[in-house]
Amino acid sequence: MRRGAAWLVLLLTGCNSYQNALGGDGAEGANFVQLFTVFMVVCTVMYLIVAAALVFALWRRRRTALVLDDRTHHQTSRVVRPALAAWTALIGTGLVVLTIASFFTDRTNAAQGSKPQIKITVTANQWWWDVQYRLPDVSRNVRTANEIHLPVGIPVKVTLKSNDVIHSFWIPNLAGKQDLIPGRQTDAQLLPRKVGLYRGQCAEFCGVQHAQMALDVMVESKEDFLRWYAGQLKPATAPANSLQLAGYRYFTTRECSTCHNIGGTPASGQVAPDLTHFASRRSIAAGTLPMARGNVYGWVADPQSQKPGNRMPTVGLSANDLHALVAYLETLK
Amino acid sequence: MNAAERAKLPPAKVARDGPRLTGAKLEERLAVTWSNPPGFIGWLSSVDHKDIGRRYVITALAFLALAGALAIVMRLQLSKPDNDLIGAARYNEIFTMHGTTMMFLFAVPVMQGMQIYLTPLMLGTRANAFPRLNAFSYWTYLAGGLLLWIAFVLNIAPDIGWFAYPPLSGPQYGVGKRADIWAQMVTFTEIAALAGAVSLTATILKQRAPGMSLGRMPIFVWATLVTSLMVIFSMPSVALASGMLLSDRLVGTHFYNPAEQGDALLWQHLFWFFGHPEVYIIFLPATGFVSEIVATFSRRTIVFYPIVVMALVATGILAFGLWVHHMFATGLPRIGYSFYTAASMAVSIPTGLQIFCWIATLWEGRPRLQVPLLYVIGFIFTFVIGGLTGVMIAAVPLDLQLHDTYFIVAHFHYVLIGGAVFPLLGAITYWFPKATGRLMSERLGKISFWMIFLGFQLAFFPMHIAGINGMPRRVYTYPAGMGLELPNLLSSIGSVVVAGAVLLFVVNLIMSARAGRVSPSNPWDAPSLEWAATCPPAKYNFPHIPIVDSRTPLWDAGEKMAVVHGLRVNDRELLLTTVVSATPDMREPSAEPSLWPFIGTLALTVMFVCSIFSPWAVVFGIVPVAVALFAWFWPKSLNPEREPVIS
Amino acid sequence: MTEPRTLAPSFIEDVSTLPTHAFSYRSLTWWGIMAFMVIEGAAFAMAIAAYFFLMAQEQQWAPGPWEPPGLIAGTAFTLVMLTSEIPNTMIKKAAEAYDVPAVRKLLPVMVAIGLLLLVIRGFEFNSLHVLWYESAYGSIIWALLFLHTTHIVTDWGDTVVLWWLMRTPHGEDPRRLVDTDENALYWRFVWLAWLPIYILIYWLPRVFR
Amino acid sequence: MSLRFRSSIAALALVLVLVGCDREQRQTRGKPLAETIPASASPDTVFPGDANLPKADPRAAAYEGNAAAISEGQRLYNWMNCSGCHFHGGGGMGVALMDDKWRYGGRIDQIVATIVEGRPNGMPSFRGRLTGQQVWQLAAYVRTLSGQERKDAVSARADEVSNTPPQTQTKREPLNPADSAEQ
Repeated sequence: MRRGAAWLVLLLTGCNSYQNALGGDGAEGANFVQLFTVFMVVCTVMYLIVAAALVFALWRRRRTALVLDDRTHHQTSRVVRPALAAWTALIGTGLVVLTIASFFTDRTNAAQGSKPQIKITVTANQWWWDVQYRLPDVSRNVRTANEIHLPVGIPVKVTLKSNDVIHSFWIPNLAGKQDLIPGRQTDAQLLPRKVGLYRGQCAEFCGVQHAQMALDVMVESKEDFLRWYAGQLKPATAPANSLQLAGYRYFTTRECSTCHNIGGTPASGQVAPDLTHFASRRSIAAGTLPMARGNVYGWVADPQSQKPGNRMPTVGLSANDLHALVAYLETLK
Repeated sequence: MNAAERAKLPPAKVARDGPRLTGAKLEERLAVTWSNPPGFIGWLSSVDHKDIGRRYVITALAFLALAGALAIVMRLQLSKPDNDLIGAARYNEIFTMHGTTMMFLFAVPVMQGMQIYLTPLMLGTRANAFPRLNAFSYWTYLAGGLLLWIAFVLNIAPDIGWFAYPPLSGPQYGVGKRADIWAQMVTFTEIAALAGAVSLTATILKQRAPGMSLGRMPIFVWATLVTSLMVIFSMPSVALASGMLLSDRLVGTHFYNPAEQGDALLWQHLFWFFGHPEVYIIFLPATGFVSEIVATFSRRTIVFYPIVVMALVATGILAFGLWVHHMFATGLPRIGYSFYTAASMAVSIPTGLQIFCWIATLWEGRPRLQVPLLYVIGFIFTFVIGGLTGVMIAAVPLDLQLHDTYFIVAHFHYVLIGGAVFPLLGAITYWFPKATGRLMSERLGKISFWMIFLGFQLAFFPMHIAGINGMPRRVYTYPAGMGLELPNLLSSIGSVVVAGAVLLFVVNLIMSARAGRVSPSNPWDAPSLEWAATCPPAKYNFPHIPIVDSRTPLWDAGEKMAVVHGLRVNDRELLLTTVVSATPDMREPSAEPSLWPFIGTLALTVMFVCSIFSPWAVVFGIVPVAVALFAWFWPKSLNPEREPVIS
Repeated sequence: MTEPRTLAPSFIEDVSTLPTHAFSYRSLTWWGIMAFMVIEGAAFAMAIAAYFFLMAQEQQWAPGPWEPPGLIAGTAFTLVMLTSEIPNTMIKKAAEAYDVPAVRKLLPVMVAIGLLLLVIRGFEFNSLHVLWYESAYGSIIWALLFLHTTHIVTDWGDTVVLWWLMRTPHGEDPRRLVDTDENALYWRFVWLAWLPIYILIYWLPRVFR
Repeated sequence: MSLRFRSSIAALALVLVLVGCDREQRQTRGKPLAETIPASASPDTVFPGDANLPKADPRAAAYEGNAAAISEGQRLYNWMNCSGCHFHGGGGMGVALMDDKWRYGGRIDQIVATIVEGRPNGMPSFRGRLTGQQVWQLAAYVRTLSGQERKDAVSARADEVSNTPPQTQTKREPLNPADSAEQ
């Protein structure tokens, strides 16, 4: 009773659409919703049976004598034995049904990734995601960070790797999670069914900033996806005014380029997120902040106050350098 | 006369010319024989299972309070999105401390403490087997707990989560000595648990009252036997795993280094091979409490005793075949998962049968709704939810979504608090008069029961929803607008209610211990042997060892209690019986109080703490440990006294 | 709440004629020793499982540049261990026959054998042809050997103290003969546990090369 | 209870205070010290074997023997591809860092100067490419390669192919005479 009411109230008031296991916006996610419903029904029935039996057992003799009857405390009435048989049969049947349902759902999930049309490698780092689209033609590979674009209705194979510790790749709306384990390679299959914006998040504790290791997932129509992909293939926008130029100079010659790469410029660091199309993304620092001028200022000026312990040092930029850098970064659409 | 000649004599001819004692005179002599040495040294030397058990329970409750306080801090941090009450690093330390303390320093030890206290009383014996080992078990546990909490105070607490997955806990990413402190704490507590389990197993197999065949043992004792065997089989696994982690961190071995063909998953296999049984090591004693309480408060024997016992044994065995269900997301071969899904679901059969037997017992009996039974009812209502969510996450497709989210956090709190802490609180209320001679206040007991029961639902039910709404576990903050605000706020409010209820329970404990109603020796009219002893029990437990001929000796005893006579009174002599049928077999002296177990623990502590810093500490540190152990085992001086006997 | 039933004792059985010591499973300490053997056996079993787990990570075993361990020291150790069962059995039999002088004579033999084994063990570590920090293979080989060495050391220490104890008047106490009996039992566990480890350390790296 | 409790606290506290708990303090923002490059340590003041050393830099204390700083340094050592030339301290194209020969001084501030300024025959300058804090962290790690740092602050190994003995076991190499004179 309390259980059901709580479910209702909380599900209705507390539902979000873009990071929700009951979203069911991908093939595996939808299978989850179905199987979860089956389990919920069976489990609720079982729970109600137990609760009713307990209440009835307590209520049955609540007013009878309070003195121990020495003669009867070993005897068992006739209904108990059949009840035990029925109960055992019920649990047994329930479990067999659930096991079979689970097994076939798992088989369906496994089969659905057999013919992927897009291959992506996602490499986890403390605490961001490196995303690389792999094509047979290597020159058309695209590298981005903390953001995945997917065309709707097309099966995708995601190869998962880790550069440091164990992480877990989880986009609840689309599919279940899969760990990224250093020294091992794991796979996830995604088949998005609905256009929309979803959010993924690291689900295995991976160190101090585990909480802020998110991933934006855009499921788009095929045309939108191809347009985005074409945009990503282009090198970075060249600086257009002197302020942007100053930012470009600072970026490519100073601390930034030691770690970051910007395609088409001398900045070629490989250990931090690729920033070639930085300004086109939805968020900064693996979902820590939404993409906005103020946030870019805050992040570049002092990343350690925004996401304490992350790997980007606070450089101590002068005001001029900061203005210039932000101006340049904002051009990287 | 040398040993060979003496042994060839028929035993009955051994000279006995002591006085035959009975009544008050006997009790006086026994009290002298079984008392501790005076003063603080005597306190440290105690090997009395009741002292050890009580210390275990009180220490574990203190750790519960500490870890509970950390839980409140975490709930405050999570009560609203983007909160900055405590920072990320501190939060990670706190959840690690909370989980580690609850699992290793509260749940397992508190159950073992209850078992150590109750088992010899339930079996009708005067002490447990290997009492010094038992004392050593407690000191080692205390040392492990202090190590962890002193580290926390000194700001070098572990921050790697309670299951410490490498590489995060390995040499490169587990910076400093934090992970080493965690791993050494595990070593301490696991030595303590193993020592306690060995003692309990031998006690149960060899020291039962005459006539208490295996089929007549109280169900709690069965649960204790199964649990102790599970400890014996599972703990070596985590000992090995944490030993390998320490050596990776200290001397650069490569067990968990993939670059040198080690494997991070090796840890997960070894850890969960221990970690899953550990859950049942916590849960099975709780089902033992439930069976005892249900029988007493329904005033009838448990319905289908053999089924309940078989269920305990089956759960104990199945528990070793489930560990992979903690690793469904690691990408192991999919086909193997089906086996673990089936095995995990199969565990619900013995548990379901136990629940049936309890409800059937209530149905057959005449339930008295006193506080211990209220906790049992709360347990069934709560635990079954946890059990059913457990069935859900046994299914691979469901687990891949729900694993490592707040759904799991909700699940294991339903199982561990609903399934183990509720029965524990009931059991404490139930056996409190046995330990103190006074009854706990029924009124305060009822208030705290309702607060904890309702507060618990408020705190943990919304976590299911938070998990489904995409909240991973172990996050120190979450963004607004994801549907997480309300569930988290409710959880935080609920956690404060639970904390208040636990506080009220402790107040009740303290007030009742001082000024509660004085208890008769069998206040609940219970059937098992511990209630044949006085409240609180004398140091020697029973003036005469009882003879048993049913599962409910006190209900069936009639006017007189059948007992044996002929045990020594000037020596701590125990009656050993045969393993299956419990026929009297031998008399053996039990160990005297000794300071050496305590000194042994001190030596061990020095060795373990120093071995965090240098491998040579193992080599040099073992010497004082060995000296302490040999002094501990050295027999007391030969006793030329004649043999006075009881009765 | 019923009144406490005061149960007066009714004396049914006299246990004063029961023995105060017995060998094997009748003894309480025997159960303790068995439990510890199970604990240590489980630890060995897990270490062996870890060995096979790590072995599965490699193409060949012993991997890479490492030669399999040299056979001489390990085989000598195994032979001495197997031989040690002769005096061990003699001690066990003597203890069960209450033959204290024989036990006093034989225990130093076991002490000497233990010492010899520890010396050979030193050479074994030297003949592994791999160091523990060189690869996971080296780590697990060293771990197995180290784990087993701790058992040799503890049982040797135990035997030394037992020898000392048996030379005192305590040796006349039949309960100490039970201790001797159980010490001999434990030694059987130590050498039985060694046999699979010997094969894992010295032979599998040759077979799967 | 109280005595036992107090004595264990005292014993443990002693051990832990001796190793220094601030040794694990994470400084994420390089405060409160100003993170600039030591002015005194420009190339013309440091000569091979020169006894004319400047005073030790006060910032050294915040990094030497600090587990968090050394760990960050270890990561940067790989990120900056130091191992490309120096390998894991054994040397190759670049000089060996595991031995006792320090051409430009083995004190932490001297190593900082070397990293910042670069040195002839191939060692590039990282001035402006790393923040001051990063350089100090890197230098703290470099010192562990020859066993200069306290063993309880270093990690035995990294999660990588290793052909050197564990760093917790590295023998402490003496610094060259000029430096030892200073100490």
